[in-house]
Amino acid sequence: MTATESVAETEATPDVHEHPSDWAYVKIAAILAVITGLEVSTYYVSIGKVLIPSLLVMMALKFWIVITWFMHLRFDGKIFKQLFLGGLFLAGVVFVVTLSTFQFWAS
Amino acid sequence: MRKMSRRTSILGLSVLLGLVLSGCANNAELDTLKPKGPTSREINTLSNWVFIAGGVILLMVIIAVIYIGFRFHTGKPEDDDSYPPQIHGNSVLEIGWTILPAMIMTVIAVGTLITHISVNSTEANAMEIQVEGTTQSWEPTVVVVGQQWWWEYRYYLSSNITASDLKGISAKDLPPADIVTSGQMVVPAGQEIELIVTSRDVIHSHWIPALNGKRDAVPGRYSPWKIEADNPGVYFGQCTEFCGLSHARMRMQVVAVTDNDFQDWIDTQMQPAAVPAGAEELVAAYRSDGSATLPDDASAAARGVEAFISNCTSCHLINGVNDLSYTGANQVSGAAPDLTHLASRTTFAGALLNLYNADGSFNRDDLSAWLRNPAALKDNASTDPIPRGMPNLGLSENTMSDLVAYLSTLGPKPTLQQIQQTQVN
Amino acid sequence: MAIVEKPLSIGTSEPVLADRPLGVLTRPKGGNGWRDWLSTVDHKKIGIMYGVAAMFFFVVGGSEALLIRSQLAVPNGQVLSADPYNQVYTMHGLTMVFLFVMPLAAAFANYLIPLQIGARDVAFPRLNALSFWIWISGAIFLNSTWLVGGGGADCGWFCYSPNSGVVFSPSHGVDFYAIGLLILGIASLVSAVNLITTVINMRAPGMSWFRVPVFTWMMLVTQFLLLFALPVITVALFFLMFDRLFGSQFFNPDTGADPLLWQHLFWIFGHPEVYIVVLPVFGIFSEIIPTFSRKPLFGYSFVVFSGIAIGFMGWGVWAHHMFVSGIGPVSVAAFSLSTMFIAVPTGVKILNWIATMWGGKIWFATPMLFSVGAVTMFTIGGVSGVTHSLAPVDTQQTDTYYIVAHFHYVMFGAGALGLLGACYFWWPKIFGHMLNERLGKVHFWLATIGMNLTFGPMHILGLQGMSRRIDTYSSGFGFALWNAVATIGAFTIATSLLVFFYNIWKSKKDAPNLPDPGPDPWDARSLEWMLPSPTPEHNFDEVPEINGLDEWWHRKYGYDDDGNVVRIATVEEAAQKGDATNVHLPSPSFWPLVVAIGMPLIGYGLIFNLWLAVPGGLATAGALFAWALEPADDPDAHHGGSHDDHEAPALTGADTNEES
Amino acid sequence: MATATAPAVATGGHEEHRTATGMSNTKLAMWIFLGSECLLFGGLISSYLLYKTRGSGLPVPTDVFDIPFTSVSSFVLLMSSMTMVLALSALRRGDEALSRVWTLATAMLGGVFIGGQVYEFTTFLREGLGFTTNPASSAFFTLTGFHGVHVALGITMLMSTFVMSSKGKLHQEQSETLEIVGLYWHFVDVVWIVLFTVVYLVPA
Repeated sequence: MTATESVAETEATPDVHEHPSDWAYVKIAAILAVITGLEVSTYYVSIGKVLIPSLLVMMALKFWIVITWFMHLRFDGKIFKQLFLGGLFLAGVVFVVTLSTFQFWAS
Repeated sequence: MRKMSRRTSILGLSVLLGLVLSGCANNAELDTLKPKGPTSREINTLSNWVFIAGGVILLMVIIAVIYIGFRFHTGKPEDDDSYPPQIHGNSVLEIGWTILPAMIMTVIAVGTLITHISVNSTEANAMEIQVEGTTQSWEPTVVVVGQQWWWEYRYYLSSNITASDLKGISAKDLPPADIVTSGQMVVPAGQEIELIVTSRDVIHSHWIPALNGKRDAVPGRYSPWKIEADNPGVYFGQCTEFCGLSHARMRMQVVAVTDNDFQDWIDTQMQPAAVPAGAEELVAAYRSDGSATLPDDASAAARGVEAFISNCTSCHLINGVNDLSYTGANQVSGAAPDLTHLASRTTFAGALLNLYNADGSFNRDDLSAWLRNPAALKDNASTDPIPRGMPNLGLSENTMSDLVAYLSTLGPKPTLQQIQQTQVN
Repeated sequence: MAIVEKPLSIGTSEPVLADRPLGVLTRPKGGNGWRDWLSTVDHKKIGIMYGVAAMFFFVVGGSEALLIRSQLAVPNGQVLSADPYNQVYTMHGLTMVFLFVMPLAAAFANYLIPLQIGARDVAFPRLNALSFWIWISGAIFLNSTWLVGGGGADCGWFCYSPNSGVVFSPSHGVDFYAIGLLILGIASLVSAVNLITTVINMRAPGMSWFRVPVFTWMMLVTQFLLLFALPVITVALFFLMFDRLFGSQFFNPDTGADPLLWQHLFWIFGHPEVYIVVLPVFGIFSEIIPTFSRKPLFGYSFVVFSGIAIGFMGWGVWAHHMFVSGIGPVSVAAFSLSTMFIAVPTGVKILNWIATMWGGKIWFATPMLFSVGAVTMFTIGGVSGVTHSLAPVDTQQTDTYYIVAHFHYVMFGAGALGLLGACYFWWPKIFGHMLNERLGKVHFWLATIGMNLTFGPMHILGLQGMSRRIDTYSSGFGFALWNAVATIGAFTIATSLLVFFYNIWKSKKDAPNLPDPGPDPWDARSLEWMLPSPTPEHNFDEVPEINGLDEWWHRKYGYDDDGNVVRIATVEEAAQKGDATNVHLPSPSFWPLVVAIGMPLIGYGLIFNLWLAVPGGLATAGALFAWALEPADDPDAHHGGSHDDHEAPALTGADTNEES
Repeated sequence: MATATAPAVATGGHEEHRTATGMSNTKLAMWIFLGSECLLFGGLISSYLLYKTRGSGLPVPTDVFDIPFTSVSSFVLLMSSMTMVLALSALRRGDEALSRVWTLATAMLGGVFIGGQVYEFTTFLREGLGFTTNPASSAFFTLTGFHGVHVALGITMLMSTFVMSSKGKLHQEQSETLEIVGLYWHFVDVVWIVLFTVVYLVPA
């Protein structure tokens, strides 16, 4: 679009990028399915102390895959990522602190 | 601009004058700037420093504004083109006045932390007390329970109770205490008293400004706090967390006494209430589920016992009368003031009203008025399905005067000095 | 979101012809009296409506304040009994925060942001109208509790549980509180999304971030605070509503709930809310003080960064409202320290404003008086704020009148007075005539003296031990003198407000006989002053190319070889004429109003009878669909009278770059 | 006039006006909104975490969870994200028919998830865990209920785009509309990713 390109001289980052192929999306979905399978398997297989950390790591991985690939944060303008991750980060910090004041982690 | 400076200086003067006046005001029983105990004194020292620092900074800013206003004031620009040099900023200055306040705040922060740690630490100060003839080592502790709209103080003398002992217990099911009183907390002077603050309904806040800052009474929580009075005396307080209708009328007092007087107080409070002559049979029958009637020539106080049994026992407790059958008050909070030693206290209705007149006589007028229609003296919600606050019982004048006669016998009369020190108005 | 609104299309050569909207309401054409106001999507008209409504609620909240002060004027006052007192002070707080200060700031934000960034309108004009209508319906809903809810909410604006539960607050007041604030929250959230998008995306060519006027900057920070704070209070309000209406157990301590959860959620919102109130005023100071000092803002980037820093740090201090609630000494210490250091960026701002005045040529016109006065009042409030960031000291001060004094110095002394000063400053831009200067100065002095008489003594009262929220006090505590003074002060403030209203009326009446103020009566610095007064409907004839900070000032003035300021163009030469035709403007719409009307109905339905919610829900949902199907621009519409969007645009650079 | 010929408004979807960042307003607004939603779900999740063991003697949600069942419905929702992204991809290529198929599939997978949630809630209710039972149950139903409402709104939006497409009003050029609906849909999915782990899988 000419209008867009013409303003590239401001801080514009043109919204032009290669989208992954459908096959790539299917492969990503398969990876997500596998991780979910692993997560669910922890319900049946006792893995002891590493349970909660590994669950959280797998959760974060899935979260990251969906927002970067399915929501295109990987390809899209940086400002989207900043806005969304800003909210996410703020929520994380604020509520971790809140739970801490209830001595939540001690229990 | 001249106006502005005059106004500002008048304002500054009036604020200063006000601070001075507030220091001299008579009867300023809640004054936060007149500490009467070590904790409040520590807080006061810290606040004095920050008031001075803040005042100086504030004064400097105001003087700067006034000075600049005078010096650079030109009025409406007649000549549009006369512009002063256009200065956009100065990084050195900016960084300077970022770092300088940060340094000032760091100093204040260190002082704050030191005071904070000290205010929140407790000392081991067990004292020897006699409880029913046996000597106990007692870490002075009072469980403070707020409810709409009065304070209960529970003393566990035979065990050193801590907040963690109570964790998970509802304040409505507290373990039985050795002494339960309301509106007035009696403590030994010169001793640090641990408080365990909780509530039976909504959030209240317990505050005796002369002795320490406040601590919220939160239902489901047992918050530690402490108070200590340097000398025997009476220290006033007021609930400071909005708690509904009669928040303004929820008051309390701390009565600090000598160790000897405190031991005497324990001794009398540990006794069950004395039964007025002529009502012994009635009370004995009531306690054994039997029946008995008063003699025809029974005194007013004895008739008052009967009136108490038939009108008051669904909420109030008198040790020695209905303590065997008492299961808690028919109130939202589940509690009403323990009346066992009512007359040994000098206030009632949430430390709102005097139980004795300043001349030392029993205040029949206010107590009668209270029994006649509590809501006229203190707003409450006694008409809800379950009452909050003392309901209007619709008592006859005769019943009321009997009750007053009985209530005035409950406990030894306090000294005239104590009556006068604790007068509320 | 089903509402996918197309961005403004300006000067299109080939308008998108969409289908006619559903037949219920034809797309209004605008320009016909009251219907124009109901269907307008013009940010300027919406801003004016915010302002008018906010001033109305200022009177409401002010009357409540006078009732409070009358009751407390003497010991054992008899004006209000406990129950009405509790309702009045609760509604006073809610009205002043949510229905006066915030919307008055929103009024200026709406009016000024597009002008300051050189835009035609906000990014989503219809969503902008939606915000306003939802806000006004929430405001009416909240106040309707006086008539249909059995009195106002009686739990304080902070509404701590469990006192807010049905058992302790049996009237419907608290239901109106919860649902009313939810509705108001939707309005603010929509507005935040809209304005953030506007500032990020609608800046004129060349307006890089460090050329954005400080008012717009501060409003942007404010909108971010709203964006992130509102969801938190939303959660809390839903919990409260579910507890009260459906019997859930969020705040019932008897079943193991913790009342402090409410406090955390409330203050995670409530503390940023404080900055939501004052940051816009910081922006206003930063516009007015340079203008009347005839100097650029000292340390622009530091003022901007300290505003952003305040926005960030505002998220880390909420529990200082809970120092005495038993959150534990470690938490208290942490929040005490974080609170202290928020004083640093605040101090930086104050020093920069003072430095701006230094070496200037100061003209104490009414807006400048208000701003300097408000900065001073803010400093007093800031210093008293520092005193209670010290947790041990705060245990004596919290919940006393000392706190009342502190936040009124901030919210009224800085917030309200700053906004009133802004009224004087931008009045000619908005209405095309000046407000009377002499009456303005009377207003300022009365308001400032009144405010110091009212809130100054409260410092003393608080230190004397007078608790907040008490409806009466005994004569023995020594509170009588200063309460009497405070009450006199409150009536002085009320008088000053009457002077302001008289000024509005008189200035309007006198305007035809006075010289036209022109586009730039104050010799100001930012873009809105290059437009004719009042601002033409289409804002800019052509979107200006931005070459620097204070663009408008630099179009008027340059420097000679010695670095002295010289005029390079008169206002008449530099200003836009406002006579452009053929500007394509967004079409008005009734749907925002209809969506908003449904919301209070849903609220009444939840409280009284769920059947009532049905028409409300249908109205809201139906209007949303109709809205989505309505074309963003009605091809048949004529906008702004003479503007005809079918012609090829006569504008250069109105929508695209000159180079294109 | 140079401008007169500049296609400031393209014919529909990719309305690339001059924006200061070059990003579309609508997409920017959606991301801003999603940033705000993080705080909403953050509040709900942390409230649940705080309350999850507070049962006042009655059952709490963790007592009645049916992990295998919830795993299946989580998987369904996860796969709906894939179909969503395929629908967008198809529309971007101009394959409107295929896009409609995937859109419908997404909405149906969402519907299956909602159905699962309704089934789960009724089971819990039968097992004595109601909305008003205790703080744990109130927090659980509110959290998952809010998520469910989000899914339901997403389905409504998906069906609206499906209808638009069927009526021939959603072409390649308007793919941004579908993309924005998709953003919302994926967000609802990532929220569930967090919920499933934190609420269901992490042991009490």
